Amino acid sequence: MTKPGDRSLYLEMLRRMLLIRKFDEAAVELAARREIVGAVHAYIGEEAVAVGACAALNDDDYITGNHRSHGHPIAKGASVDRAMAELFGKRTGYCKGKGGSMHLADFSVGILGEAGILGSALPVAVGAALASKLRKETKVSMPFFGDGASNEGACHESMNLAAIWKLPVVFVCENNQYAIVKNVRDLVAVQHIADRAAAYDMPGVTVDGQDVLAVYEAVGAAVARARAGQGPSLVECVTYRYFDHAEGMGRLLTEPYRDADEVEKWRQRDPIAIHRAWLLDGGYATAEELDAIEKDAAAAIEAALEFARTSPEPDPSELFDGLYTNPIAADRY
Amino acid sequence: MTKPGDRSLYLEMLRRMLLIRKFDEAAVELAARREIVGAVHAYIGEEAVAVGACAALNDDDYITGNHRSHGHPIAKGASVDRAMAELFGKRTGYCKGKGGSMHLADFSVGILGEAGILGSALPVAVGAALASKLRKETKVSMPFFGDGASNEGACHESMNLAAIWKLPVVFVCENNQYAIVKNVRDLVAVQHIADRAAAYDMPGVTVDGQDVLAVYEAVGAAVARARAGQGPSLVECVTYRYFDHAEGMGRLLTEPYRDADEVEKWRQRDPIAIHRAWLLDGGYATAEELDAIEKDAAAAIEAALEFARTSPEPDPSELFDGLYTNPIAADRY
Amino acid sequence: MAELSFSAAITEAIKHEMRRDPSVFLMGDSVRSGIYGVTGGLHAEFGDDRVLDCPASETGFVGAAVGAAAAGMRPIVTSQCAFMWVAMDQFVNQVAKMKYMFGGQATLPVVYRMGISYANSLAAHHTDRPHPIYMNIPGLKIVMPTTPADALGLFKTAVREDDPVLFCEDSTVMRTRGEVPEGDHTVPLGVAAVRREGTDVTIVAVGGMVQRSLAAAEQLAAEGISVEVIDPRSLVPLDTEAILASVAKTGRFVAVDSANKTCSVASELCALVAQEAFRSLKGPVQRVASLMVHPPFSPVLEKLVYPDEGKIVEAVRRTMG
Amino acid sequence: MAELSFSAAITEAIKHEMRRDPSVFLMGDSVRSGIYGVTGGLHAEFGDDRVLDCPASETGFVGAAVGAAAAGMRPIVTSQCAFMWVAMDQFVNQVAKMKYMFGGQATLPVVYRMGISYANSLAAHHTDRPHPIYMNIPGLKIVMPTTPADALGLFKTAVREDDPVLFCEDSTVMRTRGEVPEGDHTVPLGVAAVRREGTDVTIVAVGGMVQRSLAAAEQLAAEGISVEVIDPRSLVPLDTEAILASVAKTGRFVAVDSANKTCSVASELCALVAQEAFRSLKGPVQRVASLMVHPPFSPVLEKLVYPDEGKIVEAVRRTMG
Ligand SMILES: Cc1ncc(C[n+]2csc(CCOP(=O)(O)OP(=O)(O)O)c2C)c(N)n1
Ligand SMILES: Cc1ncc(C[n+]2csc(CCOP(=O)(O)OP(=O)(O)O)c2C)c(N)n1
Ligand SMILES: [Mg+2]
Ligand SMILES: [Mg+2]
Repeated sequence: MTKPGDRSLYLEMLRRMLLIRKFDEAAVELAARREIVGAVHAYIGEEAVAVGACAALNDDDYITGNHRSHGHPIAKGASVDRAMAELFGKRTGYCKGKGGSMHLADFSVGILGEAGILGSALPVAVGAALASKLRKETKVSMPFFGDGASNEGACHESMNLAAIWKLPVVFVCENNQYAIVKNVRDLVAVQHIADRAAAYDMPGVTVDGQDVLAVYEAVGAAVARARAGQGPSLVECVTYRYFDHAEGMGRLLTEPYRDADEVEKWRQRDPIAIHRAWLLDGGYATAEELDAIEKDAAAAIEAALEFARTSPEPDPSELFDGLYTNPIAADRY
Repeated sequence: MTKPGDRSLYLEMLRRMLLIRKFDEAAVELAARREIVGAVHAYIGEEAVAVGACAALNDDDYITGNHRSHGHPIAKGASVDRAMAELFGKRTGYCKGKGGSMHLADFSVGILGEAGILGSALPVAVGAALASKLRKETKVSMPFFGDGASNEGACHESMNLAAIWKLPVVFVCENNQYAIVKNVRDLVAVQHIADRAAAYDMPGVTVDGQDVLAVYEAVGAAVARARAGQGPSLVECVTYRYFDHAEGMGRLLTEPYRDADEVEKWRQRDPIAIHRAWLLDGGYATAEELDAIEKDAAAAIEAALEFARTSPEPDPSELFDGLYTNPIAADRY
Repeated sequence: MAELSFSAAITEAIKHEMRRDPSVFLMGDSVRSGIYGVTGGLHAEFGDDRVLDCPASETGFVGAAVGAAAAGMRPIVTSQCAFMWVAMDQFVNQVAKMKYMFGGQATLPVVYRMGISYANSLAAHHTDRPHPIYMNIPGLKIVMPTTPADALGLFKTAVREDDPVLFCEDSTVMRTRGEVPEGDHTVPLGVAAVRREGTDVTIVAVGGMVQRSLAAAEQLAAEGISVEVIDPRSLVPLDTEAILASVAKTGRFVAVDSANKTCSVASELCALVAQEAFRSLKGPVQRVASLMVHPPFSPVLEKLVYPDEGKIVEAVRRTMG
Repeated sequence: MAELSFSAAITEAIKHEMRRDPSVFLMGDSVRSGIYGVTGGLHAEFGDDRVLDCPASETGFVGAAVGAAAAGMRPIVTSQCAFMWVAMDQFVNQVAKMKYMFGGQATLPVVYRMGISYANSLAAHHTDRPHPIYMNIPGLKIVMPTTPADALGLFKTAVREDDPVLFCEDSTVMRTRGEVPEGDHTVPLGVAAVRREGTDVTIVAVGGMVQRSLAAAEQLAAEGISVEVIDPRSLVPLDTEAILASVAKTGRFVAVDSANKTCSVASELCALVAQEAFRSLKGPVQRVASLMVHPPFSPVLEKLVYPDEGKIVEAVRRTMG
């Protein structure tokens, strides 16, 4: 339940959604003009999911992400400076330039990293939850994954393991209804991905992923359950990506896969606009206050760009750094 | 629905169950005294599953099996001679000695082979069903797998693929309640493995696996559905293995995993005894007739043993045979 | 003779084979669309049943393809090697073993198109070069063309093969353009191509390394070192005779491979030559392969990982010296 | 000095490390029971939380182990290499890459016990020897002991390592008995053991091949050929110095590996020696490895597949002649 006393939380939600939006607007632009290289998968349109879900977590709880994961770390509290620097492959980036866009991580705030391979991080998230349980801690682990990734075997195994071991895991499925160019209806046999929770005797709910508070409440209930030792849950957030799968991919399409109307319809349910309106309606803040938050977010991303651009490239001597904790003469092999 | 007119089918069911029972009694004994080598996983106690399920199939329908798979090919109509010879590793065996106990196959009657790796044959079975659908045939594909194997990712992927493509697959889960020494309760989160069918929007039923007619009816309904183009089903057959996981494994146990009472309780529900009683009760045959069937089955296994024992070993020159259809100089590499 | 890109040559081969044989069909992730190149547009001609989009269930569809092959179809599966790790059991235990284990009963005409993508700033999860790993597994045939003509000819051969073929598509050659013969052009497996003749050193280079080796050879020619460059075209079967014959002539050997160095194709070839052409060798064999580190995202770092012209030139000099 | 079997030595090492460090725990298929040997009985001492049976969900539990390690635990995972193909993505993309890809943030103290079972008539699905495949993947450390003392000492080192270690247990040495030092005996990674000194030929043999090579050496000694047998003990890191020093002395080299020959450790070692010790070589390097075929069930056929004393002797003669 949302409480009037949570004003600062509600404003912080807006701020983080705006940070993600502006971060990814910048990322798409940078990629389009080849100022950054590699793949960029924009999270634009889906911000309420990461922000609502992470708002239910503590700093020392764990998350893992996927290829479309600039939003998750920002929602969890990562620095936009270091995230942006990573997109530039700079030494000041979270992964010192080793990871790039698809592999942000900040272990200091529980972000155990992102996987470019679908489903691959789910077992890792389950393992973090296992560690939490074995040490009698109450840390919760939250893997984010897409509708497409839900078809990987790793997903099944992870859910069953979490269920039989009653681990503190909240599986957050971001059903943006597409896997690259395929509609979820053609790839998943059930109506709601949350229906699959029944196969593991765990709660499964489908929630409006454009409503940050709805996500926050559904995920919050699952987190509370997990923290109380009652085991895992699956929360499916129905959302939408405004852009094509990855920057530049639109040009490669030989057949359209969705129509402009559909995109327009979803843009009318923009998560930031919805939350902004709710804040105004509820009298939580004035339009000026919200505009100021937006301006601050824009400034933070400008600063992040500046930070990233002026940061040094990694030095060739750093190539092998981080491969092992206790290095071997890897260049010998 | 069983029909009185199916007498010959009911008798054939008894015969095949007896063939499997006696085949595996022989196999266990052979393994115990090291007349045959390798692993032997007895199907004893579970015969009604393979026989009831395969009775619902045509010769050109497909099955795949697992490590505990002497029963499946025999139920599908394979020759006990060639199956036994394969357990002996002889050239006259189904796989010319290359496969052994865990890898029987007889493509001529749709037995696409058995996998020692849990879950590994399920995608293959799905592929056979895909071929059937693409060629507009009505052949059905039936992978057999255990409660343990149901936790493999391959299982999830196979079921979802079959469901979205509406393939003619009948997934037959042999829930003998144990995976080696672990009870299904500790490994699977749901009460019934059939409950997992809900995750793929396909019918899932749990049936008494000791009652060959119950299996036949449940599987028959699923086969009819598949043949009619209505897609896959999951049939869970609850059964029990009388012996330990594999011949010789009992000796290695450091903790008991089930108690003698439980085994005894299940032995009271022996599938062969149940079917025999039903045949007598229903007046389908006299005790003498049934004894004769049993005697014939015993004789067939004796003959198979003789065939296997007197068959030649493979010749060293055959080592590379069958590796490729269009051979390369594999010994060159 | 038409000029085609490498990628368009594969499209041509697929079309040709699908028209020729109704049991040939295409399956994989997003094959209807053109987002991974090559297969876009085929759906319009061949329809739903022959151009089948798959969910991200690689274990499922890699295995389904070989199952369909066992049941009489001839599937062409499209994917990236980076996504095939999740399906590794199906390659090892079904695709590669099924025929042998069942005494030869199965016939498995299936082609797996494996995109091998590197030098793209896609970071470690999307940048594998696992061909040596597949070479360690008996029962597979493995092709790695480097020219449009070979891509066309080898692809058609692969589809007509009755054994599983991994058709490796090196991302660094996908855009190469070149002449492609008219007619039903095919190229047999197991026959290497000599890309440049030479007398002082033999280089055998795999996939995209052929181009870099030719560039190195050019540079070395200026110094008076005559380099022969051999493109094996298929890794299994491998044209060992051509390789050994060249070394018998030159007496010096360099193997160039984009894969991680330890247990690479470069290692395999050097071992082969040092074992079977030892008496011809006038200098140490040389491996030029990727450093034993994951490809980092940073372009500044990533380019250090792979063999390049400079490293190849150095290796040739080492074996000369 | 106590006498222990190889298998009991691992049990001792696990017990020792679990007593020493509460963050060490055991997980895998049927680890409470003794059915795969080694771990039976540990549950009685350490209880449910530290001896965790897993379902047949290898992708799940292989990944969960590395996730638990990233979160501060020190898991020991028990399995068979034959069952690890289904979890290959977790090894390649998480266990091996996670630390590097995240710029070194992760610390991953996890040991994977890999049973490498062969020569058991278990047929192709249960008879893999994939260690060269894992060697091709940067980021892993790989150990393969051959004596009870090394099993004990290397296992303890593996548990204390802050990097992922694959601890390969060759089924053909599990029953070997031998002396094991008292006290907190450990063996460092990357230091080879000379199992027999010799002057004419160097054999480097992996795992169970050490015993077969020693037998061959014995036989050859009678013919007046003096063979040095080196057991690398860990494959990553590899003691290349010891190997090259031995070849510098003997001038002849044979590598013996149970793996499939193409891209095997034998290939890797021969390439290494032919590249770096070429000037010392007096004869061709020799690979003795498994034939490129799947292990058939038939014992008559299966034994043809692996290196044996006879094949090793022949290889030594070839390099001498
Ligand atoms: C194992 C694997 N298979 C295929 C891919 C290629 N791929 C990248 S993203 C993607 C679609 C993912 O869809 P979804 O999980 O719904 O995430 P979204 O992109 O919609 O956020 C695919 C198929 C991959 N990265 N990994
Ligand atoms: C992928 C894989 N993991 C583990 C094993 C080891 N194993 C062999 S049989 C078995 C239990 C199988 O249980 P179930 O599927 O219920 O079949 P059952 O033996 O009960 O008939 C296990 C874990 C295996 N063969 N393959
Ligand atoms: Mg999606
Ligand atoms: Mg079972």
